[in-house]
Amino acid sequence: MGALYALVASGLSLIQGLMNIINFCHGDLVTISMYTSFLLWSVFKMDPLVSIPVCIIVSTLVGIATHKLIISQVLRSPSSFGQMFSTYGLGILIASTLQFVFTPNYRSVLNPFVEGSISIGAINISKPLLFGAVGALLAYGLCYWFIRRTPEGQALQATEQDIDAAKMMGIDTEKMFLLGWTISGFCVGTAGALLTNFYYIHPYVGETFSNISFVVVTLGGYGSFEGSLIAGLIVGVVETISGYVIGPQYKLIPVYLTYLIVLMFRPRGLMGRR
Amino acid sequence: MKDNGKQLMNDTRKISRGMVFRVIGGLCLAIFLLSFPHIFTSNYLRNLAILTCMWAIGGQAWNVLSGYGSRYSMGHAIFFGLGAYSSAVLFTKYGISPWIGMIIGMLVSSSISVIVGFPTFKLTPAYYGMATLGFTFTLQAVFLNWRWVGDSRGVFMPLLRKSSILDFQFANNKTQYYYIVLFLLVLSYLLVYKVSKSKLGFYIRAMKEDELAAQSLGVDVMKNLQIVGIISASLASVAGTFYAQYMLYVDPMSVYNSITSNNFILSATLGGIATIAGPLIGAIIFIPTGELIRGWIGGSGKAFDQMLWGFVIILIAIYRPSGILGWFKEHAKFFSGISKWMKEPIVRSNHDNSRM
Amino acid sequence: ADDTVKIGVVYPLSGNQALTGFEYRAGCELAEEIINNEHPEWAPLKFAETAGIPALNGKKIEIVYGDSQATPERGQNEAERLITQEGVVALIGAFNSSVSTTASQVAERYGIPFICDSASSPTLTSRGFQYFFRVFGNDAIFVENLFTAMREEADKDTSREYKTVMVLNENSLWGSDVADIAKLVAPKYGFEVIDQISYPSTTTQVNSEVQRVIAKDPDILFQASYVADAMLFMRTFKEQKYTPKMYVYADGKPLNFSYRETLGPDGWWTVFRTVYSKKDAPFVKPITEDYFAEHYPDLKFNENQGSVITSVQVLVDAINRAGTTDPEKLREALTQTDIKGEEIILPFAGVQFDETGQNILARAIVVQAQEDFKFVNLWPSEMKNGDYVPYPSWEER
Amino acid sequence: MTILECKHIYKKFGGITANNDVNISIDEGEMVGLIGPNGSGKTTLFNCISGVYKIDSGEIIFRGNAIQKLPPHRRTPLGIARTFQIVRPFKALTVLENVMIGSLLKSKSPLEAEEKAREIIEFLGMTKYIDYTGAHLTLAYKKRLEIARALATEPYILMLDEAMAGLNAAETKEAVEFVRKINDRGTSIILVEHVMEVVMPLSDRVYVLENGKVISQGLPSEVSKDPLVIEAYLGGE
Amino acid sequence: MMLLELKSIRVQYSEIIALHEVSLHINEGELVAVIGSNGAGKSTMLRAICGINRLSSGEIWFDGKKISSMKAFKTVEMGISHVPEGRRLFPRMTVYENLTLGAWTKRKDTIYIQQQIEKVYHLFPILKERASQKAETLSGGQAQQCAIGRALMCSPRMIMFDEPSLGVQPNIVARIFENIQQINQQGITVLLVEQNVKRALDLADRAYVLQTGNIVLEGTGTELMKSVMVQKAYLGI
Ligand SMILES: Nc1ncnc2c1ncn2[C@@H]1O[C@H](COP(=O)(O)OP(=O)(O)OP(=O)(O)O)[C@@H](O)[C@H]1O
Ligand SMILES: Nc1ncnc2c1ncn2[C@@H]1O[C@H](COP(=O)(O)OP(=O)(O)OP(=O)(O)O)[C@@H](O)[C@H]1O
Ligand SMILES: CC(C)C[C@H](N)C(=O)O
Ligand SMILES: [Mg+2]
Ligand SMILES: [Mg+2]
Repeated sequence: MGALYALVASGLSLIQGLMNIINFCHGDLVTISMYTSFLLWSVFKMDPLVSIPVCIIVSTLVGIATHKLIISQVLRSPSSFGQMFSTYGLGILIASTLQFVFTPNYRSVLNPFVEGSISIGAINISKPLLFGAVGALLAYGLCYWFIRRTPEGQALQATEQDIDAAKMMGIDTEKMFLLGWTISGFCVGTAGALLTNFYYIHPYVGETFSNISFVVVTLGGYGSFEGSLIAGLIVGVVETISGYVIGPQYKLIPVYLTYLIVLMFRPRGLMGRR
Repeated sequence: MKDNGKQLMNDTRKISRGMVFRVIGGLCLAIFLLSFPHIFTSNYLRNLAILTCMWAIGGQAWNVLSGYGSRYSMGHAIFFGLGAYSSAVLFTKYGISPWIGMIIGMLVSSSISVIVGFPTFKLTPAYYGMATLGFTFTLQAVFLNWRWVGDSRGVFMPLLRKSSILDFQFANNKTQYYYIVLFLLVLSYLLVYKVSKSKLGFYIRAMKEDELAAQSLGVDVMKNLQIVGIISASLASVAGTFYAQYMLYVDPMSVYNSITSNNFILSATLGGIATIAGPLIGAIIFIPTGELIRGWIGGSGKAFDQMLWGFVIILIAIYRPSGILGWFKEHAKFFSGISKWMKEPIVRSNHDNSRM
Repeated sequence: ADDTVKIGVVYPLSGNQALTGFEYRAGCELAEEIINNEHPEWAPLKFAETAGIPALNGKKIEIVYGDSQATPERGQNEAERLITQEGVVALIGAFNSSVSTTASQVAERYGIPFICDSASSPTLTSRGFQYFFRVFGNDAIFVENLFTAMREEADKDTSREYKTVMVLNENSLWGSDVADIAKLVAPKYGFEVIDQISYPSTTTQVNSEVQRVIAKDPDILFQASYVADAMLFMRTFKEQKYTPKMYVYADGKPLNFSYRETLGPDGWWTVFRTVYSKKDAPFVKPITEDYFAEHYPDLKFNENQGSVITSVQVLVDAINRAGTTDPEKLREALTQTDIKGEEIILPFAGVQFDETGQNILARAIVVQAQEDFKFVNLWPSEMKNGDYVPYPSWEER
Repeated sequence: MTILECKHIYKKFGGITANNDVNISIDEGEMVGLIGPNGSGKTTLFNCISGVYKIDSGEIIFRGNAIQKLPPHRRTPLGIARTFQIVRPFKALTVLENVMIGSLLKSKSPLEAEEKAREIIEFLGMTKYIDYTGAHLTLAYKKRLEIARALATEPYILMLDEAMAGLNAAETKEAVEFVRKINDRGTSIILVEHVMEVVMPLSDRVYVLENGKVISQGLPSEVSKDPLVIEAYLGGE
Repeated sequence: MMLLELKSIRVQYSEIIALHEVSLHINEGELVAVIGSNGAGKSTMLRAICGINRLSSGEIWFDGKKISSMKAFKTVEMGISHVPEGRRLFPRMTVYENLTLGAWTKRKDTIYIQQQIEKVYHLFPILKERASQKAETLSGGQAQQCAIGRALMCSPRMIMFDEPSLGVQPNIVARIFENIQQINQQGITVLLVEQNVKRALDLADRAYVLQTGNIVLEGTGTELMKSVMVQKAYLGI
């Protein structure tokens, strides 16, 4: 779970850093991806694992459309509130449209390819969760490699740091924004499809992930890609461990407590920058 | 020198004309607000007006810290909730008047504000935003499990059959609730107005632009941020107290959530951040629109209303990103009188630069 | 002047509980059909044969919807709107106990009857309200019913021993209330509550909760969950290959369409309570299977429709007796409600309110979901139509 | 009388020693030039004096008190003001408001501060731009605004970090004039500039930094002949 | 051959008109200087040429193509490089990364990039020393050198310098000007905006004088140097 948190949060972190906004509709992109996966399953009996690429494409397209139709319109204005405002509205729009199209029923994929659990000694590990974790880590690794090790990744960072200067380098910043949304769509799409394996789907499920992502992004350090991974894992682990140790009803409290303590001593987050 | 004199004269003339508009505008608004419950006798409209005022207070609370000031809060629900809970718990458990509860709520909120602010104020605004958002969920988790404050069940306040200012309850009479919330509204707006014109007001606006530069001019950034934080938290807490006493019920899920915070943010940004009238104007448009859309086409279970609402928000964001007041400012020629009144007197620039 | 009698309802029609609101909405439409049109084939369901309200010369009812989005503030606001703008004569609702709290308080202030068809928190009737009437049972009644049934079945099943109970509840108002009551009444029925876990219903993983259950290994798992989390639990239990000796839901989870679709066989053999069950009454099949299935292919008739229909009937009955929609007279008439069990679709013994406004004839039916979601009534004895099957382990299925 | 004295200032950034045992002192009413190659630690020294950086060791004595432990906002009220090499105007505030932020420090009310600010703005010849927001000024005026703001805090000592860069010769002349006027009013000034035409005529004394060390000091005429300085900084012209 | 031509361009910042009607041209291989006082609109002009600022009217032609409606990155691909006012380095990237990004248009050619970086290091040795330092911690002059280096990375056809000597130590200023000349001699067209008017005019083949958004004077460097108006307004003679 932690790895999935990390994946979702990395996408968020990237977009937020790049656009310098707080993105309220990130969770809803996860929802869209989950519905895509569900739709493919219910119409073509396509397994969620198989539908990962489609989910990526869909969430990327939605991200790009968001950028083209809305964000780039709003970017022109001097105030970044407009951007946040629009992502907030978009979140509502997406969720309610999904409710309209799919009804508010809880959906889930039946009999997916990975199901059940494997036992190692006395411990039963849920296969979908395991798959989710491995898949998320792989996807994360791919993104990481792209951002840190390729010229395009460098250009992406450059755009984030000084957009005008990036233009003067001959970087097509508009493309970079689209690239950012694509990577974010990649993260979200993968996460959504992996989640569908074991999690239920309904129009408002994104909110849960959105909230956790915000916590993870802050914990990891705003704008730090590596931080998101570590923080995501920490949140997942702390949540599970404290569930065992001090009782499940309180499991979120240690998560937030960790978060607050980190904030006290490393206010910039684990790997945050200024 | 000569030039200068002429300009000064010009200025005074402009101001005095602005003053006339201000006075007239202010009077009109005052008369309208005061007579609202008598013009609109429908209790539903009054109810909307009351809620609008409540959110407007919250919006203003957010505006002080995040509009004028530089820390973008995404979790003002924290203070709203603390205000609501303080008065509710004290009233039901110990019969303490909600008015005292309100003050205690302000104190509690202020202390939390200081505690949250201590590590995060040092950092960039985004951190504060994320921290407050995280803290909202923390408080939600804590209150859900805290028996003494009613855990997930929330706090039920007794429905008293007779009106009493002391108990903050008015049997079946919206008018009194309205005047109370209006009173609180006016009070909070006066406070913010004062602040915006004071030394503190100048300092926070400067800090918003550049903290290091402000520091080099002798501004104690931390102290000023903490003070603004306290003011902001207290105001949000007042809105929370009103909420609790008006609903007579508080529960963690509905106060400590991001919807509450977002209502503040949206009211203020829609109206125009860092303006006095902004949050009120934003709330006047934002809150009733949401309710009316739901009232008209909601209830189908098909979420049409929500779709429309989301759409409206996006349109507003695209076409009026600088807020309603920003739009007025852009068209300042037509509205010179009105916008004079809306702007702070000292800012005479026509350039809107509301980047955060 | 108006040619209809308006009735306001408040449900979560959007937001993450919209599904439930949706089900209630279907119930409302059905109720309108029953009251407003002649359906002699549905007799003796009250008001089915007649069109409109007899005492008001066949005046028809019109249901006006309010969307609470499951938040108390919106609920309050919608109640306000329905009463003052729409001029409804009474309110029905509001599923969530928290929303019912604020909405009913608005009604109380205006002196408009509030008929509670779905919220089950006992607190609601303890507030001394005069216009609050709960047709539905409350959790105290339901939990007692469940435990009575559990005791009976436990005694009958000599193959296993049932002693310990573990309570698993979502931590909002409803779940917490159920858990508290369960802990209170368990000893009375000879059960020992060994542990209680509460969790937020929006949780994304329940592994630690499940581990804890496995560690305690109770005989009976007593669970109060919403739909999504209930499904999550069942899946996780399956992954961990764990089964208790008896699996009990504090409400009607297996009746939920999504639940059945999603879990399929994994959801069988659980015991739950409902206030709706296929009664032997003659109108049940025509309404629930023929009519409902035709009009709402997406839904399955369940207690939600049942309780809203009954609530509308109760209200119309009161209007009919009062001969007017004057709120005070209506209240008066409501207090004297006395509807027989066979006139309503819910399997209650009837409807009669005590001085707090609680329907004293409300009760639950305890049911087991057996193979293919065949629902077998276990309790009360006069409705019993099958035997309890001990909860099989995953390997045995 | 000595107004500011820096004793053995050390400041390190990772492996780079930006200030390495720097000793300088400024008398009341004196104008001191501070020159040195790029990266020799001039700005760093300003940051140490104004408190933006905590020094690693050493002592900063201002009017008889050691101030190295005070945070920056506590130093300004004592009478230390500075400008930033990379300008930092309050972009959304007008020139007047920008300056008022400075003048509020020693004023009781915003009104009084406004008056003082207007005076300073006029003194620096920026009245024309009084309603411009900080973002809309050109670089040179942004720099002048920095001076105005700093001056508004009524300092004993003013540290100018390349406040006159980016001006053409004619404008430089004008700027030199008002810097001299400021100095004539009794304010001590430390001046960092790379333009010798500015530093040399203005300064009473000059310090030269290289690699964080003071390599030369004295009268402008002496320093500009110092072979060390020519080698490291001025170049053979 | 005419490489760049501005045809009565007008540029506005909302209501402020920064350039009224500016026309000028630069021939292939020329070194053209633009001088003007503060706020004349020099930087705005450069930004308009490379497509960062949009025109409200007029046209810009480069190498026979109309570029005035092109996106900024396209102009770079066509061979226009820009050393912007205020350096505009990528603050959280190292010097090395900044330089690599300068060669973005040639990102496929790693060998070329390495060669080019070596050249830049040779020109500005300090950059080699600080290759892995984050740009935001460079001193003012170091940053300026890095910015120039970055602009050289893409072997442009025309390079525009916006006050390259600003904040740079005198001996390096000399080197920078030498370098500009060298660059120009290699056949690269240069458009130079400089406040160091004397030096600029010395260097320039031709020069323009920009005053409050209008070109008021044009001529060869020596011609302008002799102009009374230039002497008075810009040389302070
Ligand atoms: N925050 C920092 N982290 C690391 N190194 C730094 C930092 N600030 C400055 N430096 C380094 O310290 C040295 C001194 O820098 P400083 O800015 O004081 O130079 P300067 O004398 O002002 O130069 P210039 O004339 O170019 O402005 C430089 O080598 C610079 O790279
Ligand atoms: N971002 C901006 N927004 C609004 N106005 C601007 C902006 N940038 C510059 N201006 C205005 O445009 C005009 C020209 O500015 P520009 O920076 O081009 O001048 P410049 O000749 O480069 O001056 P300097 O020598 O100071 O660099 C000035 O009046 C300035 O106030
Ligand atoms: C699941 C339901 C029985 C919940 C219940 N109606 C409530 O009080 O919220
Ligand atoms: Mg420097
Ligand atoms: Mg310039």
